[in-house]
Amino acid sequence: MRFERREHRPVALVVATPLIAIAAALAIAGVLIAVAGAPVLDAYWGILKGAFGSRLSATETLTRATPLILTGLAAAVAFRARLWNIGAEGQLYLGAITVAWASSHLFGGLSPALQIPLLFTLGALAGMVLLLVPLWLRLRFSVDEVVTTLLLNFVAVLFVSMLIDTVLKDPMAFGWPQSQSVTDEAMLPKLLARSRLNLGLPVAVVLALVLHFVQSRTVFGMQSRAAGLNPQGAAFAGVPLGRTLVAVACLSGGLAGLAGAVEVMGVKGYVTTDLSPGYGYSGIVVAMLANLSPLGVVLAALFTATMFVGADGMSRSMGIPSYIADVIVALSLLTMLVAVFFTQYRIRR
Amino acid sequence: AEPIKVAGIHGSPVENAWNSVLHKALQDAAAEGAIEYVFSEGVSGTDYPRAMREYAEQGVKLVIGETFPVEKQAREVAADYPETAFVMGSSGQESGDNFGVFGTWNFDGAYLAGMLAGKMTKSNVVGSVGAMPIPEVNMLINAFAAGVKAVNPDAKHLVTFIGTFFDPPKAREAGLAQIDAGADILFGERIGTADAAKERGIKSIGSLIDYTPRYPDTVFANALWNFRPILNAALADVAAGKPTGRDYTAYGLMKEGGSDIVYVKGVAPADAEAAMEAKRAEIKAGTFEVPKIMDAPK
Amino acid sequence: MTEVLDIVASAGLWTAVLRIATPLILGTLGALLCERAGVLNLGIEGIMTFGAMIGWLAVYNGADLWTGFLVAALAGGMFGVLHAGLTVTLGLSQHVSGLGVTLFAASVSYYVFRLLVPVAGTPPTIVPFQPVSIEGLSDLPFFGPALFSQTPPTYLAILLSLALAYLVFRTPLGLAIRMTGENPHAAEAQGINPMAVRYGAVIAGSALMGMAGAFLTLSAFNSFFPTMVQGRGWICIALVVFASWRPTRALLGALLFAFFDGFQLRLQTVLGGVVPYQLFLMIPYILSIAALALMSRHARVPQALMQPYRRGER
Amino acid sequence: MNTPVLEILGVSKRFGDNLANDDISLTLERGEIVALLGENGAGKTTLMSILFGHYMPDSGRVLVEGRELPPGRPRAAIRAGIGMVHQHFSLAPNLTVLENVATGTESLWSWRSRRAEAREKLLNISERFGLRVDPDARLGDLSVGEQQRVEILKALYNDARILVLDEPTAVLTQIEAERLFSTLKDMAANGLSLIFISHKLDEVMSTADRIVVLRGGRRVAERATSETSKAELAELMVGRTVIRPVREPSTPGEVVLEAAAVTVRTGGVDKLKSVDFRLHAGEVLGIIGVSGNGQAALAQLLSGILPKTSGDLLLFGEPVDELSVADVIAAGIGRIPEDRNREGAIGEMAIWENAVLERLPAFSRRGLVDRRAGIAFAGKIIEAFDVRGGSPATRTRLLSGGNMQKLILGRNLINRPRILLAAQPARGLDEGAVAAVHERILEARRQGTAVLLISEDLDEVMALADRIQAIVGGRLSPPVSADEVSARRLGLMMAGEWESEVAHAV
Ligand SMILES: Nc1ncnc2c1ncn2[C@@H]1O[C@H](COP(=O)(O)OP(=O)(O)OP(=O)(O)O)[C@@H](O)[C@H]1O
Ligand SMILES: Nc1ncnc2c1ncn2[C@@H]1O[C@H](COP(=O)(O)OP(=O)(O)OP(=O)(O)O)[C@@H](O)[C@H]1O
Ligand SMILES: [Mg+2]
Ligand SMILES: [Mg+2]
Repeated sequence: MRFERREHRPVALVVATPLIAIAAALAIAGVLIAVAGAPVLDAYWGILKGAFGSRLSATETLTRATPLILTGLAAAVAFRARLWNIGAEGQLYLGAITVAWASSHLFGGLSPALQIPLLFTLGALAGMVLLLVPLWLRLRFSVDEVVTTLLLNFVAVLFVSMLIDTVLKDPMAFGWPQSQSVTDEAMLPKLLARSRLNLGLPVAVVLALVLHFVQSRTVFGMQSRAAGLNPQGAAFAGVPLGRTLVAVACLSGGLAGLAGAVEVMGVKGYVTTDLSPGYGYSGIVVAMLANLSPLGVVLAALFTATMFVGADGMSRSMGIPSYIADVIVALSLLTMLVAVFFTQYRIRR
Repeated sequence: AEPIKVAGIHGSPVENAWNSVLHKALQDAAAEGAIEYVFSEGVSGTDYPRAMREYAEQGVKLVIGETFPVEKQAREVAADYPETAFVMGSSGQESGDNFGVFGTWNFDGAYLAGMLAGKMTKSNVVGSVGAMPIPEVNMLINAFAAGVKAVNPDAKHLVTFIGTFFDPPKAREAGLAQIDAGADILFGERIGTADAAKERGIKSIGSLIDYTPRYPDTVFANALWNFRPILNAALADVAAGKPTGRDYTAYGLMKEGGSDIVYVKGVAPADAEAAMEAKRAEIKAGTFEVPKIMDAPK
Repeated sequence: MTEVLDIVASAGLWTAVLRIATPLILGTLGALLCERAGVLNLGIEGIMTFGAMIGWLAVYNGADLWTGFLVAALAGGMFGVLHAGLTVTLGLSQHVSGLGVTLFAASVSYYVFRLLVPVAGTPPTIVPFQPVSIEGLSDLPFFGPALFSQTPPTYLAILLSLALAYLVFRTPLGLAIRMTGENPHAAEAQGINPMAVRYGAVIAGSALMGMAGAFLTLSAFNSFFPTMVQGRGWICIALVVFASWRPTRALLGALLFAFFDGFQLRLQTVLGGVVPYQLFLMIPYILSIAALALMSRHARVPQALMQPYRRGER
Repeated sequence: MNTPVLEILGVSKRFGDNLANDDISLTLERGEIVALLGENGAGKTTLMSILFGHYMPDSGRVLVEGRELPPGRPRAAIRAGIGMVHQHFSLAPNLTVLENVATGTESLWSWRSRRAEAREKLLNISERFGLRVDPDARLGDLSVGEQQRVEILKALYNDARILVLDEPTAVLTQIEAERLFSTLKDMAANGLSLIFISHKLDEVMSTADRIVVLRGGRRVAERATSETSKAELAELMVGRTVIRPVREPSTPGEVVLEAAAVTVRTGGVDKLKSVDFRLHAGEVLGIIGVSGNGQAALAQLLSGILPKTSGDLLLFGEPVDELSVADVIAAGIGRIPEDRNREGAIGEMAIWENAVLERLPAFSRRGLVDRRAGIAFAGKIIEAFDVRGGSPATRTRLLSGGNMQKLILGRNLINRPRILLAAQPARGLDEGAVAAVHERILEARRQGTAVLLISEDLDEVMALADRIQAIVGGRLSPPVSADEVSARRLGLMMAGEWESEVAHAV
């Protein structure tokens, strides 16, 4: 048996395989749900209700998708240029801690209209800086960035943990390791009252559109793709490799940093070391599911958020262990990856 | 009366000692028919506010939980659901009519256990292992140290924080490190500490729950915390339709029956036990107050 | 300063170092074996969690400790089959699939644990491995207790690192594994089936990861707690790099890191947290990155690491 | 009659819609050397891969000494005594020579490697066949020629009785290639049977006993070497008569590019040492030399990839200091890189993208790529340069080497460059493709383009160049006129022997 790359992808296949994948994931999860003694069909219905059944669940699904779109974009831009940024998690934390600090220490009295864009920029900058380190190591010492970006995640989280334990610790938090809160002016406006849905979502979606345009239409988009696919060939064609990779790294790290900023300014208000339930890592999977297409990232992030929020809500309404939510997300990610593969390859004897 | 619908939202797995105290109290209340209990565990900070909202929308009357990592959002949720009472472990203040808070004040027991330890130590070194220097842990460890000093001013007190709430093997390592540094009685704020004591054949003190059955020959005393008084007070408020936006911490104090020391008699010298029992009576009578020191112990 | 020296000179520290290092040694060897064959296995954190859970569960249900270890290894191997299926057969991106495996293995561990072990209060316990003193040797001053009063899995881990070094560098199979990690096409041209080698390495490596997790619940502690692996798997990934893919250096790297951790815990008892503990925890990561930068001139990274091998594709 | 050592019977293999091998049969006698000829993409490598078990045939059988080989099992092929030297090396640069050779030669379940014995055996073989290597050298540190030796040693180490070499000389210098073929002949005389693939008809004629020609996946002819000629073979391969074009006399124009004492240093080494040359409009200046003598640095310097360290460079009479790729393109310099797969094209991108990538300023406005113009441009190239096998939207990887080369030529020549820099433009191409490429280069010369041709191939340089300079160790000889120079003299120049005599500069 071997796999042969498809030159053409039948539309029916592209539509059918993800559905098969979801069905497969749910079937496996169904076994686990049945083991817990819950009615499986009701549980499936519960997932749907948990994700979209009410105003609350729908807004929660969108809220959770927001950072995933941003980290998914971060991974997608980088991967397209073959810059293996596995460090979005760390970049997210640096972006978060930066805005937490800057909102009170730098931009104290500024109006939201001024402050929010400035904070976005700073958060993005922080993410960039963290990614430029491994990029420098790669350009200067040809150190592979997969491992360095992965390791820097832990350094970044420990660094943030140290800051919120010491200099940036919120004195009002009774000793809990958490950063000072961002000011009220820095909090992102809510899109809907009585929900957590905030300005971050449209920002993320607009960025996806912009990125789609940049990648498919601009000189930079074409050059960065060339640099990723064949650096030597790109250099020969006059693509400034270093500069292109730096630009890609800035975009990718910036998006990840922005994800942190949005999470703090839109949802949480301050930084703790459990700010992100692995958004940086999930972003990689999201980007992969989307086949690295920016618009696909929006859909893949929505899908991932739906699965999680739906299954989480289901576990509460059915009274089965809430860990089932992560199980279902993991299963659907794995089956979806396989499905994406089969839209690109066919089996040959 | 109709059982009151109560939801527990646990930020950690319910094995975690602190959560297990809440969980057990709620399960007991449910078994007695006083409440109907549903719960979620291992709820991350990101998901916590959603869990609160979901339970509120499900018509739960009282939500019990912990909001340490999500103080700001938790109050927003409470404001959005005025019909639901929230009584949460928190380091912040109560807010509105329906957001009540409680702290974990089992330091009285720790002080008393310290009095036993101070008399028992032969090396004159005792140690405490904690997760992180947060106020409730600090108060506990400081009270233990104060108890030791009260009966043995020369004793040395070692403190180690392991930097995480969920790493029993690491707590055990921290305990072993203290034993290596001379400690012969360990106060274990974290599970795992007593394992070190057991391995080296020394005595240990537990916190929050009764660890003696788990480590029969090792843990001789525990600074228990009982959640029932707090729960009962909150349930009474809910049943009476009174606002729950208040601080329930005091119900966890020893003189309210919310905390106590349990210990294996005969392990500590008889005079030490007697002195301790005398102090215990004073605390219960309200004539002695254990110092509340929230700063990180040194 | 004298306190610091006292700590370093204490046998207790060195005993702790070996103990803390054991899960790291096993996990690092597992990750190393996978990577030598060209497969990055980021499933390690989840596989360790599952190993910790299932090994403990087996013993809790009456199996003896070694059987528990074996069960953990087998379970790890099962996840190895999953990871290999995704990355070797299908050739999917290795880091993505690894992250997926971690998420899956960890969440399934918690779910299964909760279903099978309904708890109130602290989780139930088993009787873990006890330190075994080696007659005569453990009475030696200083080194005796440090080196020769560990639990059996620690000795096993050390033996395994030597055995793996032998396997990788001194046997035909080891050469086949290395060749597969360097250039699977070349391996195939020499009559080796690179797919089979990768499967074998990933399964065996994942089994070692399962054992690394089981050490936490069968020796370092006596019960399972969700989330108790606490990033130890990621440290192993760093240590593989630090060890430049050599088993004996992996042993040293794990000991070095364990030293910093054990030292940090002891330093706190005398200095009371003057130095933020996070700084110590950063050490293995930063050292690994530095090691990478220094090594890069010799670039001994397995050349086909993370490159899928598809038969008949060029 | 005794059974042939190797029989391939009716082998067919399909890739997607492409029938790569169509019912091919072939036999090999003991001690015989058979050459396998065919255009790029004719199916030679595929056939050999099936023989060796890399690919599963769709139908057909392979018999070694009368016994059938199980399909798709390289191990079985090795056991049966087949050794394969691959078109693209399959070696591990991080391992030692000995490790590369010994991989897979012992039972995988043996508990120790017999390293001393392996080393002894390797040394023995390398002694016997005159293929000298250091067993403990790291493979990545060896030259390409030495790596080729290791590839052959690998096959011999496994006691191969049938040796298959897929384009073994594509990366070797002429001297290395000659040495290799004389070794191969000795080996055949000792009873080894050989199949080799080559596009170089001289090699084929001088080495093979018998020649099998493939075209479009079919076996179209078989000849004994003594009964055929280069011309006939070329025709059999391509299916029509191929004649390599030759330059006709012309008068060169003004100097467009001049280098005076230019030195290029990278990595602490002087790759070019004070070189001088002048390039005139309408002429071909050939730079001949054994690869590894600074050709790459020269090509990179003029492509805008490497900066000069010292000396003067004059472009159209203007001194230039630093050239970027963009400057070079803007100045109207066309570039054909030495390695088309690594430098010339980005395989995963569409043909049109590869057509415009190096001229993006001309195909974009305000940072936006003008897709429509790019596709039209690619269409024009495909049409004008007869690029077969794809539309502008096809992934470039799917083109064969020859067609990819035509695409690269096309994008450089279609707008009449003033200078064309052509590095090894016909390397690895079949006769038909070589003729096509040469024709394009001469056509450009006719139209007044100045061509700098860097090549290792003497025939090619003699056929195309007006003047020739040799490159040796980073130095350039003074130019000689192609009409006045003998092959012998060129050979001496390539060996660095020009400084003693007073070359008459042209
Ligand atoms: N791995 C593959 N996947 C798909 N198609 C292939 C593959 N390998 C070869 N082909 C197809 O088989 C045909 C023959 O290719 P092959 O490599 O055998 O040519 P060749 O004769 O060796 O050419 P060259 O002289 O350039 O080496 C090609 O036209 C190509 O379409
Ligand atoms: N992976 C592949 N899938 C499909 N077709 C392929 C593949 N690789 C090559 N081909 C086809 O193989 C044919 C020959 O390709 P090949 O790479 O052998 O060219 P080539 O002339 O040998 O190049 P080079 O001279 O650089 O070796 C082309 O027609 C191309 O369509
Ligand atoms: Mg070819
Ligand atoms: Mg070929």
